[in-house]
Amino acid sequence: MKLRRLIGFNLLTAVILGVIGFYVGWWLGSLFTSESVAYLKESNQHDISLFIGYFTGVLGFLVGLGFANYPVQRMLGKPASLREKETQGKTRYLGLCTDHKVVGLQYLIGIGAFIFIGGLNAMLIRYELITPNQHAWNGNNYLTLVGLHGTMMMGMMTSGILGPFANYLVPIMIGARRMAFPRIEALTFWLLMAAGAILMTAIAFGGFPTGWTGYAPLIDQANMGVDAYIAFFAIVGLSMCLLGLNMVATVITMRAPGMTWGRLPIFVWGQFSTAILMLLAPPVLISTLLMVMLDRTAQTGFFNDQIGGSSYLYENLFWFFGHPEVYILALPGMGILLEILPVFTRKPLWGYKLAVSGLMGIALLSWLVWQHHLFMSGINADLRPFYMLSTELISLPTGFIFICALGTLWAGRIRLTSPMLFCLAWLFNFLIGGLSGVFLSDVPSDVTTHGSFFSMAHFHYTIMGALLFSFFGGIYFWLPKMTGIKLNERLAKAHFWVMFISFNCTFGPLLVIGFLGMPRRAVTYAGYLQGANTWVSVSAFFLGGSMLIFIFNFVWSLVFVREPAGDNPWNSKSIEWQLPSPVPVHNFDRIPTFGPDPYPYGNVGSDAVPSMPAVTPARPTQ
Amino acid sequence: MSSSAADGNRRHALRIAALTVIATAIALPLVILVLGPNMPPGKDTTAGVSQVFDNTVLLVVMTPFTMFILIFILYSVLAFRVRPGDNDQRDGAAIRGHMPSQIVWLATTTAAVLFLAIFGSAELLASNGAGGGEGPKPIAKPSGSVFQVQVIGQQWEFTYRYPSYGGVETAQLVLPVGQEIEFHVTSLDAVHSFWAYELGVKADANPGVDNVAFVKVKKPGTFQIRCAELCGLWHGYMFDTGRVVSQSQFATWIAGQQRTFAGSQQYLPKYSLTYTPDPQDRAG
Amino acid sequence: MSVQAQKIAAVVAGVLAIGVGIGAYVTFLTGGPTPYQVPVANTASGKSVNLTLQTVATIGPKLAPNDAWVSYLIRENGVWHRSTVWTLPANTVVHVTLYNYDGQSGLRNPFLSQARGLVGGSFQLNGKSMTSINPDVASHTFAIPGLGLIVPIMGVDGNAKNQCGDAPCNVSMAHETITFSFNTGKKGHYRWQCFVPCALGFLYGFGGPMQTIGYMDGFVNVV
Amino acid sequence: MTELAHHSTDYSVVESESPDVMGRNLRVGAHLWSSATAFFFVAFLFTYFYLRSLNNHGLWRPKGVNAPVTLGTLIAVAVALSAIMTFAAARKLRAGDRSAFRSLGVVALALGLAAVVLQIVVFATVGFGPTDGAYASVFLAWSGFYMVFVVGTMYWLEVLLATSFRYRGHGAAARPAPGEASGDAHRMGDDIASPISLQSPGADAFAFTWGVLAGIGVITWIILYLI
Repeated sequence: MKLRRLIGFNLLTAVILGVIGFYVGWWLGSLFTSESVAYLKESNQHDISLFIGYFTGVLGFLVGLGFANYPVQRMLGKPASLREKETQGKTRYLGLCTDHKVVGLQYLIGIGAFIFIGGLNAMLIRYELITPNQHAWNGNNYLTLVGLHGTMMMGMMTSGILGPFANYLVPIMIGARRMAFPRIEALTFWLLMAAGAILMTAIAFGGFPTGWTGYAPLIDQANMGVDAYIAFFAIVGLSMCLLGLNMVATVITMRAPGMTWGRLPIFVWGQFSTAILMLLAPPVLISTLLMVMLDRTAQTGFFNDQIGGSSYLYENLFWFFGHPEVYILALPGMGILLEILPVFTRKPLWGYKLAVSGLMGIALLSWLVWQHHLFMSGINADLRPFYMLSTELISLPTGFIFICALGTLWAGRIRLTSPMLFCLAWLFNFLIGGLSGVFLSDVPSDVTTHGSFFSMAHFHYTIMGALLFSFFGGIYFWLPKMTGIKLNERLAKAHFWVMFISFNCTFGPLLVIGFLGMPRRAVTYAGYLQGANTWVSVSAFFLGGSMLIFIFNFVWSLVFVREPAGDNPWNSKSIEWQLPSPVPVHNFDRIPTFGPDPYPYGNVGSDAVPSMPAVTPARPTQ
Repeated sequence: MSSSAADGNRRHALRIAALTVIATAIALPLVILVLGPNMPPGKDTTAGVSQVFDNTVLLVVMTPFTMFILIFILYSVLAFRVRPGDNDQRDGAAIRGHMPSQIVWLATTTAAVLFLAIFGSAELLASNGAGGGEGPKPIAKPSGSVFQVQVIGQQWEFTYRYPSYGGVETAQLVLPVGQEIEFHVTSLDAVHSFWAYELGVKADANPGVDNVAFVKVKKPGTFQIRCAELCGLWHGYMFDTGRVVSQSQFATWIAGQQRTFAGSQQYLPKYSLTYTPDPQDRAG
Repeated sequence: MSVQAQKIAAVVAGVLAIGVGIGAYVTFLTGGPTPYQVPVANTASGKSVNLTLQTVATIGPKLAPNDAWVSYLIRENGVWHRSTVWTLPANTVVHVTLYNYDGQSGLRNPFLSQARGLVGGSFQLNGKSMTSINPDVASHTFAIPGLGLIVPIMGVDGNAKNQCGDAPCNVSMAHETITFSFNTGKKGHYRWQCFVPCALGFLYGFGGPMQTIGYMDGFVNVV
Repeated sequence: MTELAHHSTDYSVVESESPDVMGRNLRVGAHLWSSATAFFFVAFLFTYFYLRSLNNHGLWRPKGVNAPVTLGTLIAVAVALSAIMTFAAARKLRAGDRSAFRSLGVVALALGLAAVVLQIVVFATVGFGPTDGAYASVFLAWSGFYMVFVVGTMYWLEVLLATSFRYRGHGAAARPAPGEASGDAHRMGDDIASPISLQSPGADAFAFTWGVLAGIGVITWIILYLI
């Protein structure tokens, strides 16, 4: 039995099969010859081999994890299965497991690791920018670092909250025992990990100079390293699409009795609106990247103007995905914000309907704005007023989120715990991010800010300042529930203050630097900007240091101290806190029935007693 | 809710309103008189002037909202937080919304957004595109005569052609002062972006595409040129310094250029708005 | 071994592993060509530097991983090396002798077939003084845009005898000799590149060797 | 994370999931997947009309780049017929006629695979290559990736048929052996009560998905071959 476990379908087998698969694919690719790929001989570029290698490698990896068992069985007509009964023991975290809580924690660790790699790249970029001239990273490496940082963050953080938190919490919050498609849920995670490994191989093939946007025709022209970017983003796109599909289906079909749409926790609404975008936007990205792949291998001419293609085509297709993408990054954070605020203000969510319409409104409007990334490109110049309007309209639903947050703070009994601090920081950062966004949405001022460090600082305020802060808020809030162990609150607050201050010291000045004329992704800059850039680099290193505080807290609390958190340390009233920590495998013994009020906080009269939880699901017998 | 608590909340609301008004009253003059006029990219060109004005208006519209949100958060955290050691376990008041304030918020934000959109569009048309790339057929263009300059992006250098001087191509960008300039930006390979910072001009250079931008420089001087779109290995080194000179100086300079580059000019293709240079792709 | 000790050991091992990983990553990124200190000759007419280069159509497997790529080579005390990062003294006249063994590709922008920024304003092509060449027969250019320097390099005629194969080539093979001088001017860190789309098999002929330091691109440190 | 690892639930008190949940999931999932598929091809649709309208250097569709209309029409017809068949088959199954479902399904499967074969013939015989202008690029990429989707969908149909054939003897209360589903005897699977009970919703979901994909196929045919 033990031996069987060792040679069975697990991570070890997966890695071995993945590597074998890669080399088999590489060899297969080397067999391709035809006049349209004659360029291979004279350019030393093995794009075809590399693409096929990546594809077969991922295939081998998934087979090794055991993802092939089920489809093959089904081909033979074996019946469908609800899900494998979860194997007990630590090993289930190292392989294919269909328990949504295990997948959630796998996501937390896996994505966390890749976020820190992306952050390391950011540190290296800032190190280069201490001086106005190239001094640290040789040759193409600076651009490669920029590309790796952007691509890694964009690819991983899109699932950064839906992966860990939504996978873990949404089924519990809607009173279900599982996601709608548990195997697909596991698949999305392992696809993401495979993709991350692929992106890391870019440096082995000469890196890529295209940044995370990979504009054509530069991407057609670049060295082999860019194939890793293409494969990474295509696989991440697939993972995102399936994750979104699973999430939407779960919220639609798996809700418990009494959990009507009007009673969904706002967190679930945030994930739901995100999941809709995640379902529909990535397919466009995937087909775009497949076109690029064909341009690079079969010599099609989608983005090559000299055989009838167009560089505008890529910009249109990419941003048609790309703009929903950036709201995929913003919406789940809003969900976490509005979910945590009531707990620590001890008040119901203020303006529930307004918040929901805000989330859905953003999701809807995000489809109509993509050409504001192309204001200076000369595409449809006559349409710029329309895109200016649609872009600025987005600040209305965003304003809903703000007014709901402010209303929830109003007259509450605010407890400044670490999750609460991260939420307040979210409000501040996203305010700055939103205001700077107005400059970019307004064409005349966009003339100067477009493609400068201003726009870079802007989206770091909205993505890092909002998404990453709510990510950490979520970790400090829910990790006790997920692991049953308390994180050190003092260290948490230290982490917060260092991160918050150094974050603003980093990106606040960058807004100004952009206004003063520093273009994005340029390794050199004008001498008069050196002082500001050095300051930014130093505070960026502090920002990196704050992450070390977090890691130390994480390891210290979870490995050494291991202080039990109890079932409901925050005295929250939402359902997941009524379950034992950590949540048992099947969540509930009997599916709960939900009451009318998702946020039963607050006193009706000044002399009221602490109110009781709205739902009391039967606790699993231990 | 008991009357005492209601009175308390009314007092808080009045305080927040007062603070917001005061802060806005203090901030607005500073924004209009101090910050606004010093907004980039400077007032030496028509495009620059319109952008500075635009930035100032945006700041003015933003100020009250920013003040309100910041003061509200700060005040609530200070006034409503539970002090450490306060063992009162009661919850906050069960307020689930407040229709009037929701309506007011929606109305004000909508008004601001619509104003900004209309103002931005008007400003865009009034200022001939404010120096931004307007594609091959610009809708907002200056009346009267314009001086055409072509900007050719290539990996990794900008070169410039002056059609009104026999299409002479030069390595430096020199412009006559007080003259309405019409930039025609195009590329021979990857996507570049022509950014003349002090002029307040930015226009992407796409292969096989003509992108037009207008600007009029008021006084002589120099300006920095950067590539603002990632274009490959030497993107970070694709910068240069341009000069704005008087009409007469310009005439002598361009004559000099025509003499200096006589050698290569004979081989130049006829001036056109886009080029499809040989060798074709993959030929090498 | 107690549980606590095991935990500590595991954490320490993890930290070490990550540290090694980061170290390897950073070393990989910093690694690359080491600058070649070009020797300075003190002649009667003051300091002067001699730079001897050759350009070849295919660098060959001996000198580079990408054997089919076009490349510059530099002669370091009698031996040809593939190094494109050089250190030159400031305010010094550099005499460049360049042997081109590559064929004729043609410029995308004919304007760049005109020499700029040279001492004396002209260069010698096989001893003949010129200021520009026909862009269609250009094989490469040697350009340091930061110093306003650009020199077009004539390509070898396609049906000339005894064409050179893989680098390094020697003067017995068909080649064009270009000599010119430029002044390094003030201290700085400049890039140099080729403007001729000579990268076979890449879109616009501008990928691969044209976008990789060590082939058709490099740095000049003027100190 | 020992608590997590050693945490255990008493399965005896865990009630089993109601079987129609899976059917509902399948139907919803089919709709969502179809919408994602549509967005995948929207990119190609946009590409077609955008490049056609630009017609850079007159290279949208040079002389001699002609799509094989006859073969294309045959593909479209095969796909459409197959989709209609599956709708009929699904109705039969809902009426409880499993043998009719099988026979119709087999025909639909054959038609779908025929479309794939025809597409391969098109690629082998088409008179232009990927470098011959933008239309050629769009044509080859779009029809190629469409066939990838067709193959995947045919796999689903094959799954339905295989299950139906395997259990053709059994009544509605067929009970699989434990672990049979997961295909790994060492991973126990708690299988649904009866594999037959999933057949009808599965067939409905499949018919919808295949119907949408066939619709996309007809649009593909109109755009690539007709206009």
